[in-house]
Amino acid sequence: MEILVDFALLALLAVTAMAVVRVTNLFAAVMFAGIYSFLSACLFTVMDAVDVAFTEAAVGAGISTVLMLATLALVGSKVTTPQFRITAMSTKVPPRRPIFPLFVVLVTGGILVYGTLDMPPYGNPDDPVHNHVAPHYLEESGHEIGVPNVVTSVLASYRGYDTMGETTVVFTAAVGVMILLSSLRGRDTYGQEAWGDEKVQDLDVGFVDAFGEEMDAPSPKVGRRKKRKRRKKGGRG
Amino acid sequence: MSDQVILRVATKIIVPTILLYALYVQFHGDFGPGGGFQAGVIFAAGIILYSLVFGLRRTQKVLPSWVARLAASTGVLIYAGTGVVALLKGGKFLDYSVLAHDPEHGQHLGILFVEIGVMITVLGVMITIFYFFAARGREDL
Amino acid sequence: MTFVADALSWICLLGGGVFVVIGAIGVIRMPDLFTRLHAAGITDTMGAGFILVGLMFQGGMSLITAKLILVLGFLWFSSPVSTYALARATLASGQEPFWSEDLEIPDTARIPGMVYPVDAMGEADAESGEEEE
Amino acid sequence: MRILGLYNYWVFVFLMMVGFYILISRRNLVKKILGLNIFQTSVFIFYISMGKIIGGTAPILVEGEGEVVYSNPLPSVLILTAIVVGVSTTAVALSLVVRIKEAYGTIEGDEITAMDNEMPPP
Repeated sequence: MEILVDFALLALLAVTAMAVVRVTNLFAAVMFAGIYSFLSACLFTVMDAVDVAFTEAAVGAGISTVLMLATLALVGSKVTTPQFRITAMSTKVPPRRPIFPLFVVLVTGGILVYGTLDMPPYGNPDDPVHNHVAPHYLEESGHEIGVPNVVTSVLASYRGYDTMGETTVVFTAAVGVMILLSSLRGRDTYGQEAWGDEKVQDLDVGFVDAFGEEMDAPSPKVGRRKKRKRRKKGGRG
Repeated sequence: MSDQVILRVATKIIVPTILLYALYVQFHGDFGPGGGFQAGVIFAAGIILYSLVFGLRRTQKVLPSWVARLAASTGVLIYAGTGVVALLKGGKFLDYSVLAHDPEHGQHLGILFVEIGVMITVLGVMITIFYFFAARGREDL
Repeated sequence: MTFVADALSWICLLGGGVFVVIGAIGVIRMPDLFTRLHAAGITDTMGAGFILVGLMFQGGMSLITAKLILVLGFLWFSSPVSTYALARATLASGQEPFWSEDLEIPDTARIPGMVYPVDAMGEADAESGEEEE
Repeated sequence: MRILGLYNYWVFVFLMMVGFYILISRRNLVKKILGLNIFQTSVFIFYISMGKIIGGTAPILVEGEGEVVYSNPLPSVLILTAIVVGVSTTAVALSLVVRIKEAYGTIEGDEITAMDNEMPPP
């Protein structure tokens, strides 16, 4: 029975991943990514990793999706495909198909599949993974730590250094986001230093009228040139 | 979104439940699935739900941005501080056995503090990141 | 006693599965978002509800059953609210439900041999419009 | 079991390659981040499927039930922290995307390259 569930979940995962590739609207792609996270959480439950499933359901499907949607609110959710833009700009350029990426992916995937042929059998207790430190954790943690959940005792005690490093990484990521998103609210402080206050004002107007409206206009070329000019003007001053 | 009566009432009931559940996950982590990482994320999800319905300004009255930032750094401090306390008590860094008279009791204590540190860091980080994304491009906040 | 509990639990689990399948069919076959929500709501409330009740029979009088009751209460509270919020958001974004006179059932979605009242309504409307002209 | 194991690994390779394909063929930066996430999750699945023991149960110790086979807790621990770190780094990437959008007005990779090279786009 468990194997059937496994098969079904893996198939659904593959279908969802393909949907993320095919969908052109970013909003829909983000939603599919959320579904993908939930499905992988189900798969983790089937594979006895309940803690991981819990985390994946809370983080991957919850926080990650919310952050993606917050980003989409800022950057817009429409993808202009290269194909569309090229035909809009010039009719001479031949249609571009992603043959080369497909080739690279197929070759890499083929090599990886060849590699899996030497993998130890799935779920066998004699695999090398299960015979190194894991038996010690499972047998000794009961009276060494006294906490029933082995994952917690390994996470917090045996591998406390690891977890401390990860916590620091999470903290550093927050610092990175703060640095990236807090320094300017619509104003470029770098530009302020280099070009003085009034030029920065000019640049701001340039950004707005170059991209505020012409993002939707059929010919993006004009807008880009305009912006280029403004930038140069700012640079000279 | 202030006219959405049903959403507001439902959120007022759901958010405390979520926060309580986060604490349950935190302190039940020794006996079942759960722990600091999950608890922090669930707590942050509750706060994010509140701010999605009631707006960022009201949320930041409840939990100001500096509190979230302080939490993010305090958690790491608690974690590393547990290790330093173990060091001062004559053990190795992050060796909890020396924290109490009984090694097993010491391990319990150490895991409790470490998990609390992880939870506080994760919730602070997630809320901070959400605040910065949500406040971006809005001059009024 | 265990036999009765097992039988009840199986009935509930299968019933829940049936409701989930009905919800999935509805999501695929319905014409627009509002009717799809109507179908998807059944998955959250009836489908998941029956499955949880079936699991409660398996759990017996224990802590597991108490937790399942809590899960059920939370689900029954939150999923209608989320469905409502989704419908409101769709309305706010400018998408209106299909009214019955606008509804055109595509040929692929028709069950053979079934009479659809929508067709009669559409014809009546068209006729009355011609008369007025 | 051998077939199931290989099937498991093949699906993992497939998911990884789907993520890789999104990463190298799509120009949209948000789409690229989604591809990275899929790639990442496929690695998680790979780790967890290595830790599974058939007939085992979740590694939460049960008192006095005789011989119980537990699955390997070590991959769980590694992946548990990796997921949270993954979402943090995703947040950094997304904030970079927001800044790029504000500076260039677009999040399409080829348009950004064209602007940087001061060339008309292809």
